Amino acid sequence: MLVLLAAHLGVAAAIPWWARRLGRTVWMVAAVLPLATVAWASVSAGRVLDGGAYQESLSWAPRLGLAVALRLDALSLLMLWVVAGVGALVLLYCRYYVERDAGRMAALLLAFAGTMSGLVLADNLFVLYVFWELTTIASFLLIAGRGETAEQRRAARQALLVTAAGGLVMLLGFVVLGQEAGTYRLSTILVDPPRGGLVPVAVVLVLVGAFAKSAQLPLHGWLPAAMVAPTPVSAYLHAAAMVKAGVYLVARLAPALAEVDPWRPMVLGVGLATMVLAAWRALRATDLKLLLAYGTVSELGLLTAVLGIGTRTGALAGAAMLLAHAAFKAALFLSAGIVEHQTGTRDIRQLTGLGRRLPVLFGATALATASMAGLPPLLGYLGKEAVLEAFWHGTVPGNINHLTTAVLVLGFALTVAYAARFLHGAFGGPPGRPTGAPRRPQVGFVAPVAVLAGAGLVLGAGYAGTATVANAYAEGYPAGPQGSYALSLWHGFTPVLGLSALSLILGGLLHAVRRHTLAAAATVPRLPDVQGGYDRAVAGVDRLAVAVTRHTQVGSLPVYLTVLLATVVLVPGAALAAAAPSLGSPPLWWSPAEPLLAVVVVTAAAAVVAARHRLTGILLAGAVGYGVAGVFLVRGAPGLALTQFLVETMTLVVVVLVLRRMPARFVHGRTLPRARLLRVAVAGAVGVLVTCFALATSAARTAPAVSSGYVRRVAETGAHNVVNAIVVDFRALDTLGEISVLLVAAVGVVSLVRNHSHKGAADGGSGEGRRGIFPTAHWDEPRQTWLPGADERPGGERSVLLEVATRLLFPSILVLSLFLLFSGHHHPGGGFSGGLVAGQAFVLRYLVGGRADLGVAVPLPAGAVAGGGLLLAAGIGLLPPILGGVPLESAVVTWHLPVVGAVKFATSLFFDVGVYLLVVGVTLKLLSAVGVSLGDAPAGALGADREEEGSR
Amino acid sequence: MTALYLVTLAGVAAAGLLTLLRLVRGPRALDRVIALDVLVTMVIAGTAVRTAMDKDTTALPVLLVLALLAFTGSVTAAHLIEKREGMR
Amino acid sequence: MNSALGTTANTLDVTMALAVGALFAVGFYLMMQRSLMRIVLGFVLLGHGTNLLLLVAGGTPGPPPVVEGKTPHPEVADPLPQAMALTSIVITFGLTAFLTALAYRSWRLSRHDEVRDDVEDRRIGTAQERAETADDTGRIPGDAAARAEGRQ
Amino acid sequence: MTAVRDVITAVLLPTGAAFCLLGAVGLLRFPDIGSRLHAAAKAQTLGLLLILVGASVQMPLHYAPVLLLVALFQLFTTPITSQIIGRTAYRTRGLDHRLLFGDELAERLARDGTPVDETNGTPPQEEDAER
Amino acid sequence: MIRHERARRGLRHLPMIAWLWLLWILLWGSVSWVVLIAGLLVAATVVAAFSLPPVLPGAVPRLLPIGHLLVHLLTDLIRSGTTVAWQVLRHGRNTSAAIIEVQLRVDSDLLIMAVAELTTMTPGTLVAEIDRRRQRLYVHVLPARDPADIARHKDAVRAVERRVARAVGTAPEVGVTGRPPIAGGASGDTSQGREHDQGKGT
Amino acid sequence: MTAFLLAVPVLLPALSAGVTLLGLPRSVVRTLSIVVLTGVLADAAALFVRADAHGPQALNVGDWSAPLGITLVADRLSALLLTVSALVALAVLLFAVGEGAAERLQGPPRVFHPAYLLLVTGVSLAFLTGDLFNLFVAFEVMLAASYVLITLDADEGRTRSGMTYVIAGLTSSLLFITLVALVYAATGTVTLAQLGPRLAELPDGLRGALALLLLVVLGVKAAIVPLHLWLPDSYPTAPAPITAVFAALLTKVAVYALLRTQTLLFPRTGVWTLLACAAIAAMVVGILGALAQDDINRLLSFTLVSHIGFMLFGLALFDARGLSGTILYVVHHIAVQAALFLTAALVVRRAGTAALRHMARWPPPGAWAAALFALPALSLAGVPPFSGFVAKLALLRAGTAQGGPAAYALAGTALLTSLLTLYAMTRVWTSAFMKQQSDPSHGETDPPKPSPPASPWPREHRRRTGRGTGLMTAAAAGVTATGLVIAACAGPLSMVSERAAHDLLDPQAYRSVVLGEEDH
Repeated sequence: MLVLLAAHLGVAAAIPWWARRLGRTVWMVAAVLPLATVAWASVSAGRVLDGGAYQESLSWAPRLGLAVALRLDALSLLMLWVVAGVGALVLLYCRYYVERDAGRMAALLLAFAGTMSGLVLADNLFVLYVFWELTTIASFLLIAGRGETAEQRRAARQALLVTAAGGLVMLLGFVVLGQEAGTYRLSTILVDPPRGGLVPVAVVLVLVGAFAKSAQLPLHGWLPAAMVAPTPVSAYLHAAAMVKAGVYLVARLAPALAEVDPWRPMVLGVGLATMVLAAWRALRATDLKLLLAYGTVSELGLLTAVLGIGTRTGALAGAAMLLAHAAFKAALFLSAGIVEHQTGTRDIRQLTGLGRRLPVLFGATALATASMAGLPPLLGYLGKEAVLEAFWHGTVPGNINHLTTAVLVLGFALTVAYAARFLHGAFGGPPGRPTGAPRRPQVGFVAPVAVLAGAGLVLGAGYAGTATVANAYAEGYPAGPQGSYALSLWHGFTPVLGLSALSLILGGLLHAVRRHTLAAAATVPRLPDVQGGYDRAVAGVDRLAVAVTRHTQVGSLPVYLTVLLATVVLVPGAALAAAAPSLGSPPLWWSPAEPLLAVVVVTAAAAVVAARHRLTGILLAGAVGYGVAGVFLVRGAPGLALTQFLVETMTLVVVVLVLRRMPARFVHGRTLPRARLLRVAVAGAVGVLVTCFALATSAARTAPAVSSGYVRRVAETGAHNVVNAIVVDFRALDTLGEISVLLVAAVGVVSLVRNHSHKGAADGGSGEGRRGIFPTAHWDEPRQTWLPGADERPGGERSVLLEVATRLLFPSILVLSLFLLFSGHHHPGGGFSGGLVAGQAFVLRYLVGGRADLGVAVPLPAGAVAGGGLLLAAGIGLLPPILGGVPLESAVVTWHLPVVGAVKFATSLFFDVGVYLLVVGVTLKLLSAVGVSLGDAPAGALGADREEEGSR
Repeated sequence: MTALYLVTLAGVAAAGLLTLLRLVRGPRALDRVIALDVLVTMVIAGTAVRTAMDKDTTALPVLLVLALLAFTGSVTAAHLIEKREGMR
Repeated sequence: MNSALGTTANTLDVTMALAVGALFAVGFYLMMQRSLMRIVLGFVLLGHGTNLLLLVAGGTPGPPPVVEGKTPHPEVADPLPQAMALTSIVITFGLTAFLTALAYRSWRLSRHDEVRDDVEDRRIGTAQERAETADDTGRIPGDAAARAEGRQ
Repeated sequence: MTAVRDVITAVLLPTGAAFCLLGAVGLLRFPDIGSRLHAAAKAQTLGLLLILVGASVQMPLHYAPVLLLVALFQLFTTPITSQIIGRTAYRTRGLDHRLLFGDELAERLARDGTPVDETNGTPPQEEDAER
Repeated sequence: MIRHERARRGLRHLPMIAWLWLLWILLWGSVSWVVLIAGLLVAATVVAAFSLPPVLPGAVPRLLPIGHLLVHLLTDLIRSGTTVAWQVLRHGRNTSAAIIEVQLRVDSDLLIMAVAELTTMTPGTLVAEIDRRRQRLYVHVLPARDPADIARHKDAVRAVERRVARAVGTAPEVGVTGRPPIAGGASGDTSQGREHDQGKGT
Repeated sequence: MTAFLLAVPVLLPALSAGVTLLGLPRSVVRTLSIVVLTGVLADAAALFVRADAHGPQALNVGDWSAPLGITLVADRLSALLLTVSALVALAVLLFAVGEGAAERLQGPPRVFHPAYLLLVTGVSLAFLTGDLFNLFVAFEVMLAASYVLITLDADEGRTRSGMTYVIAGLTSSLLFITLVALVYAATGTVTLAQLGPRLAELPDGLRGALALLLLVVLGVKAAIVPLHLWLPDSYPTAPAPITAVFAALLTKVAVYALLRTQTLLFPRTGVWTLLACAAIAAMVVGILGALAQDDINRLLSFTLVSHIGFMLFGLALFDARGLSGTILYVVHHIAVQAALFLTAALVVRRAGTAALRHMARWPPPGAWAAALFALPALSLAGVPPFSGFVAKLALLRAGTAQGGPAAYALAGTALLTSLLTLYAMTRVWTSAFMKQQSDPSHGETDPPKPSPPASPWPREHRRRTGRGTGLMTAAAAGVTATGLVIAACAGPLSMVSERAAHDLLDPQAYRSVVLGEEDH
C-alpha cells in the first residue's frame, strides 16, 4: 500500500516533464496507477471480504501519535474501488477533454488519486487528517487552475477555507477522541470505542469536519461554486471521490460512535435536511453542472444520514448507495462535460435535441440518470430500497421513524424530479434548433460514461456481488431486531416497495408540472442564501482585520513606546503594588556627598526636558553623566567613574560632531495636551516603579552576594584591582560581548553616515557653518608646522594655541593611556579606559588638525585597528582550547630577567590589549564617520577611505 | 583634621551647586560649556580632598584623566558654537 | 570573608533610589517624544539611570575593591555590579553613537527632526481601498452560484 | 613633620575651597560670558591648585607627584579652554558691549575694513531661555 | 651621513622623550628597574610611532629664567585669583571690562602660545583673539575702568612676554623684547595687515 | 573537546568579524564568512549530538566555576536551537551573497559581513550562556548587529522604520538591564543555575513582580502582543535576507530565553492565565494584522507575530507536552519563516513590487518559485504533512491533554489562527502566483514594466527586480528543504524535544552541571 501511494506521488511529480514529451498520451500513463490500484484491490478483495485485513505501518512520530498506518478492510476496499476506478476513467476521459495545462492537471489529478487512496486506507486518525487536508489542497489547485478569473480564485478559496476549517475542527475532534480512547489507531478505536468524558464533544467536532467536506448544509456553498473547475475535476473530486471523504468518515466511525449522544440527531438532521433542500435547489438550476452539483449535495446528505444511522441495514444501504452514487454521478458529470465540450454550452435553456444527435451518449446518460432516480434494476434502486428499509425499520431512539421516512420519500421524489429535469434539459426537446452543430464525440470520450453507467446496471442486476462487499462492511454492526436484511432487488410487496413507488410517482408528477416552466426556473422559491453568508463572513473578517489593525498598528513610535511602558507599569507594576513588599528600612544616604550629587543629576536631567537646543540638551546630559560618575566615585567605584568620565566626554564629542549640521533647535512637538499628560503619567509611573522595585529588591536580599569569591580569589589572577580582574578574567566573556557591541555600533555609524553621501552631497547642510567666517578667523593660523596634516585645514578653523598645545599634549596623553592599560590590574584603569584615553588623544588630533592630520597620525585603516583588537581578544580566548585548556583562560607568568628581576604579568593582559586596540579603532572609526558627515577634507585623507578603495 | 576636610568639601559642594545653577540657567550655550568645565573642576577638587582624607589613592587616575582630557569636550562644543553662529 | 559583601542589609539608600527613579522618568518621557534628538537624550539619561541602578542597587558601598597587599580590605564595595555597570556603560556608549548617527541620517534624508509615522500603517488606517485590491474577497457578491450559472 | 603638613593643609584647603566658592559666585553673578570666563579660569584654577597642593602633602611620597601632575595638567589646559571659549564668545558676540570700557579689536577690524556689525548694546537674544 | 642626520633629528626629540619618561615614572610612583626600562621603551615608542615635529624648534631653555618665570607665575596666579574674587564680591554684576590690543615682539608660534597661555593665567587678562601674523594679542581684561587700567594690563602682558622670551627664547627674541614697545601698535603694520587680509581673508 | 565545541560558536564568529575588518579583498571575506558559518553549523550539530547523548555540556569560561565565572551550557534545547539557527544563518548568508553578487547592493562588505558574523555570535551566546547578565550582553551583541543590518544602505523610509526597531530594542534592553540590577540586588548572583533557589527564597509577591518584568522585557524582544507593535513596522522594510534572518532568529532567541528563564528561574505549575491570554491575543491580533496587509513582507511579519502565540501556547501550559510542543514549534518556525521571507524576496524581485495589489498583474514566477513558496506557506498554516502540522499537533495534544477552559481556548484559537493563516497565504498565492486578467473592477490594463507608480517604494523596487541568482534560489530551496526534513524527522525530533522539555522542567541536571555536584 505504501508503495502504491508513494508511486502515485512520484509519478505525479514526474508528470509535468513527461507531459511535454508525451502530449496526450500522458493521460494514459497517468491512468496506469489507478488501474493498478483497482487491480490490487480486487486481488486483495478475497481476503478482506472474509473479514481479514491488510495492514502496513511506517513509524513517523510515535510520541505524537503519528504513524503512517494503513489498513485495507471492507469499507476501504469499497472506497478504494470507487476512488481508483473512477479516477482511472476520469483520467482516460481527460485525454479527450483537456486542452491546455495537461501536465499540471494530470499531475494534480494523479496526486489527488493517491492522497484519496491514502485517506481511505489510513488507519491512524492523524494520517487520515493528513490525506484529508492534502485532498483539500489538491482541490484548491484544481479549482483555481491558472486563477485567471476572479470566479475561479474565489471558488477555489472558498472550497479551501470551508473544508480546511472543517478539517481543523475535525483535527481537534480527533485529538480529543484519541485522548479519550488512549490511541489514535482507527482500528483500535473501532474495536474498543471510547465512551463518556469528552467523547460527545469530539463527536460534534469530527462531524462538523465531515459535514464541511461532504458539503452538508449549511456548509455546502463551496461545492456548487467549485463547478468552475474543469468538468473531469468536478466529476472526480466533487462528485465521486473527495466529497465522499466526509461520508467515508461518517461510515468509518458510525459503528463506534453512533451510540454517542449527539451523533444520530446531528447526522440525521443535517443529512436529511441537506438531501431535501439541496434537491429542491437543484430544480432551480439551469446550468447542467450546477444542477448535478446540487444533486450531489443532496445525495451526500442522504449518504450521511444513512451511513450515520448506525444500524446494519443502514450500513448495507449506505454501502450500496455509495457505490451507486459514485457511478452515476461521475457518469453524469462526464456526460455533461461531453455536452459542453461538443456544444460549447451547458445551459439547459440553450440545449435542445441533443438526444437524437448523440444517441450513444444519450443512452449511457439515461442509464445513469435512471440509477440516480432509483429505477430497478439498477444499483440506485438497490440502494434506495435498502435505505427506505433502514429508515422504516430503523432503530432510531424516539419514535421518529415515520417522520424521517416521510422526509426521505420527499427527498427521493425531488431526486426523481431533478433527474428527469437533467435528462430532459440536456438531451430532450426538439432537434430543430442546433446550438452550434455538436460534433460527434470520439468513442474513447464517451466510453468512460458508458462504463460507469454500465457499472450501475451490472452491480444492480448482479446484486449478489454488491451485497458481499456491503455485508463485509456491515459486519461491524449487530443484526437488527428484525433479523438481518439482505440486499436484493425484490423483497416482495413490502411497505418499502410502496414508498419507493410513491417517490417515483411524486417525482414524475413534480417534473410534469414543472416542465412547462423550465425556463422560468426562478419561480422555484429560493433557499436561504448560504453563499451570501460565506461572503459576508469573509468580508467581515477582512473588515475586522482592518479595524483591529488600524487601531493597534497606528504606525506612531511614541504611541508604541507608551503602550510598552504602560504594560510595564500595569503588569509588573500592578503585581508589585499588589504584593506590597517591604521596602526595608533604607538609610537616607550612605555618604553626604550622595544627596549633593543627586541634586546635580536630577536638576540637570530635569533641565534636559526643558531644553530647546540640541547643544543645551547634550551639555546637560553630560552634566548628568558627570554627576553619575561622581556617585560612582563616592560609592567606591573609581574604575567605573574613570570610564564614565571618559565615555561621557567621548559621547559629548561624538554627538556634538555628528550633529554639527543639524539645526540648533528642536522642532516643537505638536503633541496634544492629553497625549503629553499621558506620557508624563506613564513616565512618572515608571520612575516610581523603578524606585520602589529597587528598594524592595535590595531590602529582600536573602543570601550574601557571590562577589566575596572574587575578592578571595583575585590573587589567582595576578591582579589587585578586583573589578579589572572580573572584566578581563573572571567574566571576560562579557567584555568580549561588550567590545563586539562597540565595534558593530561603530561599523553601523560609519555605514549610516557615509553611505548616502552620493545622494545628499549637494544639499550641503542647511547653511550652518557656511554663512561666512568671522573676519578674525584666519588670524590664528600658526606659521610653523605643529601637526603634520593640519595645513590642509582651512585657515579659519585653526588656532595656534590649540595646535601647539596638542603637539605638546599628544604624546603625554598616549603615555597616560598606556599607563592605564598596563596598570589596570593594580589600579583603576585597564584596556578600556586606556583605549578611551588614547582615543581622546586622536580626537584632539582630529579636532585641531583635521582629518588629514589624523590620517598622518594613524596610517592604518580604522577598521583594521578595531578588527585587529577584536581578533586579538577573541583569538586569545580561543587559543587555550587549541592548546588543550579552557577558552579565555588566563595564567600568571613570571619571567626572571637579568638586572630587572622577576617580572610578573597575567596573560589576560593580551586580552586587555585587544580591548585597547579595539577601542582606539572604534574611536578612529567614529571620527572617520564624523569626518564624512562634515565633508571637511578631501576624501582619501583618512584610513577609512583608503580602506574602501583598497577593497575595490 | 576631619572637620577641616569637611569644611573644604562643603565649600566645594556649595561651589558646585552654584555652578549647577549657571549650567541650568544658561542663558547661552557657551555659559553652559563654561559651567560644565567648572563642574569638572569641582569634581577634581572634591575628589582630591577625599583622596587626602581617606588616604585612598585609587581615584588618582580619575583625576589625571579629568585634568588632562576634560577640555576636549569644551573645545568641541566651542567649535560647534562658532561654526553655527559664526557670522549671524 | 569580609563583612560588607556578606551583609544582607539594604545596599540602597533612599536618595539614590529617588535619583534613579527620576532619571528613569525623565529618560522615558524624552524617549516618548517625536524629536529624534530628544530620544537620543532620553536614551543617554536612561543609560545613566540604569548604570547607576546597577551599581547602587546591587553593590554594597565601601572602599574601592582594590586589594593592596595580601589581605583584602574589609568591607570593600561589591565588585561585580561595578564590572557589570562597566560593561553596561560601554554598551550604552556604542548604542548612543549609533542612535545619534541614525538620527543624523534620518535628518539628512528627510529634513525632519522627527520620527514620522509609518506610511503603510497610515495607508491601512485611512484608506479602505485595499478591500478591493488584488483580491476579490472584499466585494460582496451576489449568489456566486448564480454567477456560475450566468457564465457561458 | 606631620604637624607641618597639617598646617599646610589646614591653610591651603579652606583657602582653595573659598576661591572655588568665590569663583562659582562669580560665575553666577558676572553679567556676561567674558567676565564669567575670568571667574572660571582664574578663581577656579587657583582654588583647585591650592586644594591639590594641600591634598598632596598629605599623601604618601610616591603618590604626591601624581596630584601635582594633575595640577600641572589643569594649569596647562584651563587657559586653552578659556582662550577658545573667549574667542568663540567674541566671534559669536557673546560679549556684552555695554560692559566694555573699550574694544580695540573692534576698532582694529574697522580699520582693516572688515567691521563687524556691532550690535552694541543688547547681547544676542537669549538662546535658550529657561522658564 | 643619512644616519647622522637621523640621529640629529632624533636628538631633537630628546626633551620630549625625557618628559615622557619622567611622566611614566611619576605615574607609577616607583623607580624600580621594570618601571625605568619600560618607561624608556614606552616613551621612545610613542615618540617614534607618532612622528611629530620637534617641540622646541630653535628654543633654548634656560634654567634660571624658567624658575623666575614659574615664581612669577605662582604669584600671578594668586594675585589674579584674588583680583577676580574681589571683583566678584565688590562689583558683581557691574564689572567693567575692555578688550585691548597688545603688540608682541616675539615671532614664534611657541612663544606666542606661551605668552597667551600665561596671559590667560595672569590676573584679569584673558586672551580672546590671537593675530599670529601680526603678533598681536587681543586681551579681555576685567577690571578696566579707565585708560590707566588698560595701560597697566598692556604692560603686564609685555612683562610676561619678556619673561617667556628670557626663559626659552632665542637670543634675538630676548633682545627684541627688551626694547620699549612700538607706540600704539598700529603704525608700521597696516600694510602688512592689508596684504595679509587680501591673501587669506576671502 | 567539549570546551572547544562550546567555545567555537561564540568565539569563532567574533574572531572572524575582526578578520573581516582587516581590509581583505571582498571575495576572501565572503568565503571566510561562509566557511565560518559552516564550521559553526558543524560544531553545533556535534554539540547537539553530544548533549543529547550525555546530557548538558558545560564549560567554565576562563576556568572559573559558575558563580564567579560565566558558564556556557549546551543542553538539548539550546544545542538543538543553535543547530537550526546556524543552518538558517548559513542559508541566509548564501542568499545574501547571491543577492550581493547579483546587484551589488549589500553595501560595503565591511558592514555586512562583520555585522552578520557578530549577529551570529550574539545568537550563539544567547543560546549557550548560563548567566543572566551574559544573556543581556548576548542580546546586546545580537541587537546591535541587527540595528546595523536593518539600517544598511537605508533610504528614508527604511531609516524611519529602522528607528522604530532600534528604539523599541533599546527600550527593552534598558528594561532588561534594569531587571538584571534588580535581580542582583535581591539575590546577589547572576548565574542562572543559582538564581532559581535564591529567587525561591524571596517573598512571593516580589518574585512574581520580577517574573512579570522579565516576561515584559523578553516579550518586547519576542514581539508578544501588545508589545509587538514595533515589529511589523520595521522588519518588512529591511533588505530581504536580513528580514529573513531577523524573523527566523531574533524573536526565537527571545522565546528561547523565555523558556529558559521561566523554567529555571520562575517555575510554575499549570496553565498560566496571563501567558495564555497573551498567546491568544498574539495569535488573533497577529493574524488579523496579516489579513489587513497588502505588502507581502508586512503580511509575513504579522504572521510572525501571530505564530509567536503558538510558542507561548505551550509555555502557558507549562508541562512536558506543552514545552515540547513549543520547542518543536520554535524549530519549525525558524526554518519556515526564513524560507517564506527568502522566497517572498524572490517573488518580489520578480514582480518588482511587494504590494500584492500590483503583483497580480505580472506573469507569475515559475513553478519552482511557486513550489518554494507553497511548501513553507502550507507549513506555516499547519497544513499536513508539513512541519507546521507536526508542531501544531504537538501543541494541540498538549492542550487537550491538560484540559481546562484556558487550554481549550488556546487550542481553539490556534485552530482559528491556522485557518486565517491559510487564508492569508491564499491571498498571497492568488496574487503572486496567478496571473490575473484585468478584472473590470481594476479598470485598467497592465501598466508598463516595471512596477506601477502607485507602488509605495517604486525606486527601490525598480532596482531590485529581475531574476534571482542560482545561489539565491538554492539557498531558499535549502531552507525549505530543512522544513521538510523537520517534518520527516518529526519522530526523533519530537522525542528530543520531549526530553528537552523534561530537562527544562527538572533543571537539576542543568544546575549540577553548572554548579558542580553538591554546591548550590
